[in-house]
Amino acid sequence: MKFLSTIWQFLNRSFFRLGSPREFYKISNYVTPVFGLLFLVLTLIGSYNALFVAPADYQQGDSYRILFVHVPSAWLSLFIYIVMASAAAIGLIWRMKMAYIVAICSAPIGATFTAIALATGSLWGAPIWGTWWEWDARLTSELILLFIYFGVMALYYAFEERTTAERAMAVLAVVGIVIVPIIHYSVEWWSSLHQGATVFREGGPAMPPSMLKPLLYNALGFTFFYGYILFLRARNMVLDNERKSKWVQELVNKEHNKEAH
Amino acid sequence: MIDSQKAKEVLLQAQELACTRGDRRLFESLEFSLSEAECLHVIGSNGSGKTSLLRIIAGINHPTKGRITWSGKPVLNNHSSDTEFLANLAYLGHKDGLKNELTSVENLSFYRRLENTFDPNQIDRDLAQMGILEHADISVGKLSFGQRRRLAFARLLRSEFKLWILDEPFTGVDAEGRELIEQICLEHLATSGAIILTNHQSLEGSSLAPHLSELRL
Amino acid sequence: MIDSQKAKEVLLQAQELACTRGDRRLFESLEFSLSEAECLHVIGSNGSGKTSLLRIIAGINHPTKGRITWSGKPVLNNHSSDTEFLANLAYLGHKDGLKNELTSVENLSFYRRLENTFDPNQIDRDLAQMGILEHADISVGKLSFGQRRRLAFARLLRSEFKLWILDEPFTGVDAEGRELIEQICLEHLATSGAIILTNHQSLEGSSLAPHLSELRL
Amino acid sequence: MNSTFILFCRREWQLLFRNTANLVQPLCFFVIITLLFPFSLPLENELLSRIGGGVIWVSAVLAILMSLDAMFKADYNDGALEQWLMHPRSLPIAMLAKVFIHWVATGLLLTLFSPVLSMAFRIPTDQIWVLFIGLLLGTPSLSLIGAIGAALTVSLHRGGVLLAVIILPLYIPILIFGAGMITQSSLGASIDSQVYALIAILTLAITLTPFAIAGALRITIE
Amino acid sequence: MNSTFILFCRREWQLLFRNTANLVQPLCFFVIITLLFPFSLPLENELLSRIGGGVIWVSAVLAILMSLDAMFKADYNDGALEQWLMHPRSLPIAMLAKVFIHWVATGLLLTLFSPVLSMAFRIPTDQIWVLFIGLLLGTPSLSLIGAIGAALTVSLHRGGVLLAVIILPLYIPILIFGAGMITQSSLGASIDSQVYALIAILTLAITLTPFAIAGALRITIE
Ligand code: HEM
Ligand SMILES: Nc1ncnc2c1ncn2[C@@H]1O[C@H](COP(=O)(O)OP(=O)(O)OP(=O)(O)O)[C@@H](O)[C@H]1O
Ligand SMILES: Nc1ncnc2c1ncn2[C@@H]1O[C@H](COP(=O)(O)OP(=O)(O)OP(=O)(O)O)[C@@H](O)[C@H]1O
Ligand SMILES: [Mg+2]
Ligand SMILES: [Mg+2]
Repeated sequence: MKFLSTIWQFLNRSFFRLGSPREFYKISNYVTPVFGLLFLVLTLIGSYNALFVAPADYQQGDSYRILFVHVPSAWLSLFIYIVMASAAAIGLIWRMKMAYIVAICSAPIGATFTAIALATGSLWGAPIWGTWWEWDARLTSELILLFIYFGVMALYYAFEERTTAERAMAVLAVVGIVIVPIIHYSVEWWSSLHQGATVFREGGPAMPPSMLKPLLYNALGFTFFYGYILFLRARNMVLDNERKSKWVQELVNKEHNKEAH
Repeated sequence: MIDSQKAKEVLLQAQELACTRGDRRLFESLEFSLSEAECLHVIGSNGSGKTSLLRIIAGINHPTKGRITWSGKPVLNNHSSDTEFLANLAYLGHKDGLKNELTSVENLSFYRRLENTFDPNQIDRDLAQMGILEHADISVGKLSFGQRRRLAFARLLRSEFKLWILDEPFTGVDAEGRELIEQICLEHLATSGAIILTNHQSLEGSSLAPHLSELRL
Repeated sequence: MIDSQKAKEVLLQAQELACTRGDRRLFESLEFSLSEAECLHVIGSNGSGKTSLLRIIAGINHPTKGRITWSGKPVLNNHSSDTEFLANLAYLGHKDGLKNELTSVENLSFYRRLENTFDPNQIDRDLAQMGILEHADISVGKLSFGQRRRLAFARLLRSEFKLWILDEPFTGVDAEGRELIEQICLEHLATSGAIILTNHQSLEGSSLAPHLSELRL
Repeated sequence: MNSTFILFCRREWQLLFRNTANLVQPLCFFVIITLLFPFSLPLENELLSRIGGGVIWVSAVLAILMSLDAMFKADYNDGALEQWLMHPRSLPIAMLAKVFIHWVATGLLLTLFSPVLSMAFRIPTDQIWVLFIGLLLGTPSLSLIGAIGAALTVSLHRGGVLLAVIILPLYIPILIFGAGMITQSSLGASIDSQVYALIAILTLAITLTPFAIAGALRITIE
Repeated sequence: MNSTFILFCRREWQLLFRNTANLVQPLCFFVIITLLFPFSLPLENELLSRIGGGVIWVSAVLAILMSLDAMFKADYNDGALEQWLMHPRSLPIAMLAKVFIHWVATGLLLTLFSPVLSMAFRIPTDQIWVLFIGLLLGTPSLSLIGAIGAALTVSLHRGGVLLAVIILPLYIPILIFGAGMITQSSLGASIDSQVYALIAILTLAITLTPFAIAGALRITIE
């Protein structure tokens, strides 16, 4: 019991430590390059395997290889939304500055991945379904996700006062979470052109390991890419938001001195 | 004056209050307390943060730092669920919360019902007291600036609020109306209420003077 | 005082002016004239029709009856095409015509351009004179009530309007700002301008006193 | 708590009738949008009756959407919202009352009117019922969800279009179920699943959105 | 006179960009309305491509309509309109400038975007051009005529819907010609008469509506 509570306290502390912009900035100094590196390595391995190692599909030939971009981006578009909405909720509940920053920095990245999923899906659909766009449940709900991302960003930038902007954005982000299950289950709830769950399904992935492996590498690589960009953007935002505070001033002075020498 | 107030109960206390709007620090480590039967006159030049302070006390804006206590108990950060404090609080700012489409009587009735103090005869008497009974049945959008301010003030009559927060209550009212409002404030103070107000002219010469304490921003 | 003004040119004359709002007759067969270097103080209790009168003179509202002449020539009924009169007229009411989204400088520049008197340095100087240069670059929506009133007033500086119509110009400005505005009005009067204003306090003691004439509604 | 609801309902109702135009406008708007389509499409009865249900749903959504902007604007501008925020009475309940009257004046009214329009589009009688039930179940959710957007954008100068941008994506699921009912029933299939979905959305909306609306107002009003 | 135009254009442009959301919102709105239809109609490609042109036109009309309400509202509320009324500069010219920038931010932008949407509706390429030209000629008239309605309703509290009710009927002729072009061209017929009609409406609108707008403002502002 004591052990558990120690763990809980540790988690609690680190959670709130990350919640302080200054601590976040310190930690991000180390984490950002690591994420960048992991992204490069994983994506390179994944892409090499995807392009040269994985066999051609017996039905689709080589065109299926777009899967290695499409599926990770589609997953990420959902994953990032979940992260964004959770961060927004944390911000609203615990009034944590960092959570809002994470949420608002995630939005454009999520929108980009959503756009990529839509674009690659369309490209793929053209040869497979004979059409690049169909008003089908999966596709349209993914499009709605894109609009929700846009709405979240538009709302944020519509306010002049930052604190109001981030809290208003957070409410919308939390409310918009309903779209995520709709996208995920759309293929089951409605008859759809799009194929059903292939990887995360009961009874294991219905995919040969030679295809699955590069897919997972890429998915992980893309996730680190998200983390990398997120940290980069969040660092900038932290500096901008806290530009009046002492520690940022000190940081600026230090940089200044470095340049002077 | 100070002696007589020491005996009274302290209603509101602010500790270390700080407020930053945009890049400007308006005030910092502001401390004051307000007792029963006290009228706190917040003084400051334009843009010194009087309205911001009043709105922070009313819970509409949030302070950058600091704490407010009401009868010794700290007021919750966002006020929203602090019903005891809220029930004791009336705020009258530049915007008055009156509906242009409704008549004076309807507007006042709504607020009285909200506060569970509704009584139709009383409403007529209150409007008469503020000198706007004549206009009771035209829609508020057609009232003159000063008539509208009088109506907004009428809300405070016979209500159970202990603390009145008044942002420039005398704007737009004529000399007679001003006296009237001062009189009403006096009565409120006499029933051990408290007032925080701003005004650009000094109140030293007014009938409120014996109860006055000043806070300079 | 009367003697010295007889010599001056009569700028504005109102004849038989009447105004009815709703069922109420506000004023009837109102007559007055305004000469150069004269400041007409319209006095009346709340709801007596001061704002209505000012808006009628400015051509925003229409009188029920009566005529207005400007330098001897009758002003057209709806003012709209009477460019000579309009070009000489500035009206400052409770609403100030400032855009919340734009900064002080941008707002002022727009009006200066409209009046063909745009000069960026001048704008800075005018804002400094009104004591709001510090806030020149935040959007007007964030200004305090008094700062906003000051900005609205800044429009009148160095403009070619001969007649200023000011509805309660001192609302919301602090003591220092009030003095400033009186000073500016004095300068305007000194350059043979004219002012019509309303104010709930008497202006007898103010620096405008020598130019004052009163109109009771 | 109960009386807060009634008090606010009363007030909104009063305001609604003070300007009777308010009452008929959303309805007129609904009718006009619906009737725009016959002007802009090739005139074929068969085409009209096929798209009629969808058009009526889209028009209902748009009519409600356009009335949302005004929902809190006036109360914001004259400071009434501030006063409510400061009041010890339950803000979510008060807002629920406001939304309820809004729905009566928009959603309910146009639902009651929809059968007439359906006839103009030559929609078969059994589908008119489907449309009616769909609108009855769907429009309250539209008002409730829309109110969140209205609350979030109340302090913005040109909130109207932003409101649409943030709210329409959330309306789409309701639209899909509501209009889907008509397509389904025209194929002779069961509409139970859509009805259940609409009821589920409505239940969720009634229980959760008042808090979201109140929270949004507390955030945007400063 | 010329400089009045430029002065007001400049100001509106500034206001537009002060809040970049203003710029993208009508467009987003247009896109979203257009996309509502596929959700609410039976999914058949042939049906979509037949109604696509009409739907895009209706969406454009609605997008412009929804942005009209805000056109004069802010200027009215803060007293800027009063000041203009009182100014010797030509009010019609000033209003023309205001409408012009409004059109750039709404009509022009969504015209430029219409080809993309047309593709989503599978409208054939030659008809995409017809749609584009129709929108380019029609949307300025929509902004101009709409501004009259906006001016007439500016002093009303819930003007938004009333505005729609009085303006939409005036929009119908433009809609008929604009959407008619597409129907005509899909039948292989000439679209000249519609183009001439739209040009004629536009010419009339540019020359006459500024005076109507200015007159309406003088009437409604008291
Ligand atoms: C514009 C068109 C498309 C869009 C918007 C789209 C969207 C999505 C989304 C959102 C997911 C993630 C679903 C989830 O995790 O719940 C996904 C997964 C997937 N998509 Fe697509 N898709 C499109 C076209 C295609 C096409 C043409 C194919 C191939 C025939 C395809 C194959 C897949 C596969 C295999 C998965 C992984 C399924 C899984 O295991 O969950 N997609 N797509
Ligand atoms: N549109 C209207 N319809 C009916 N009555 C109106 C209308 N507008 C104003 N009134 C009435 O006209 C009277 C004069 O209003 P006005 O605003 O001119 O007064 P005022 O002298 O400026 O007062 P204050 O000192 O309060 O500013 C008021 O009694 C008001 O109720
Ligand atoms: N949202 C905001 N963003 C930035 N600055 C703001 C904001 N709101 C207010 N301010 C600034 O805060 C300062 C104080 O404003 P406040 O309204 O509290 O002043 P005040 O003392 O009431 O002045 P007045 O006597 O003019 O009413 C002003 O300088 C104003 O410009
Ligand atoms: Mg103030
Ligand atoms: Mg007045």
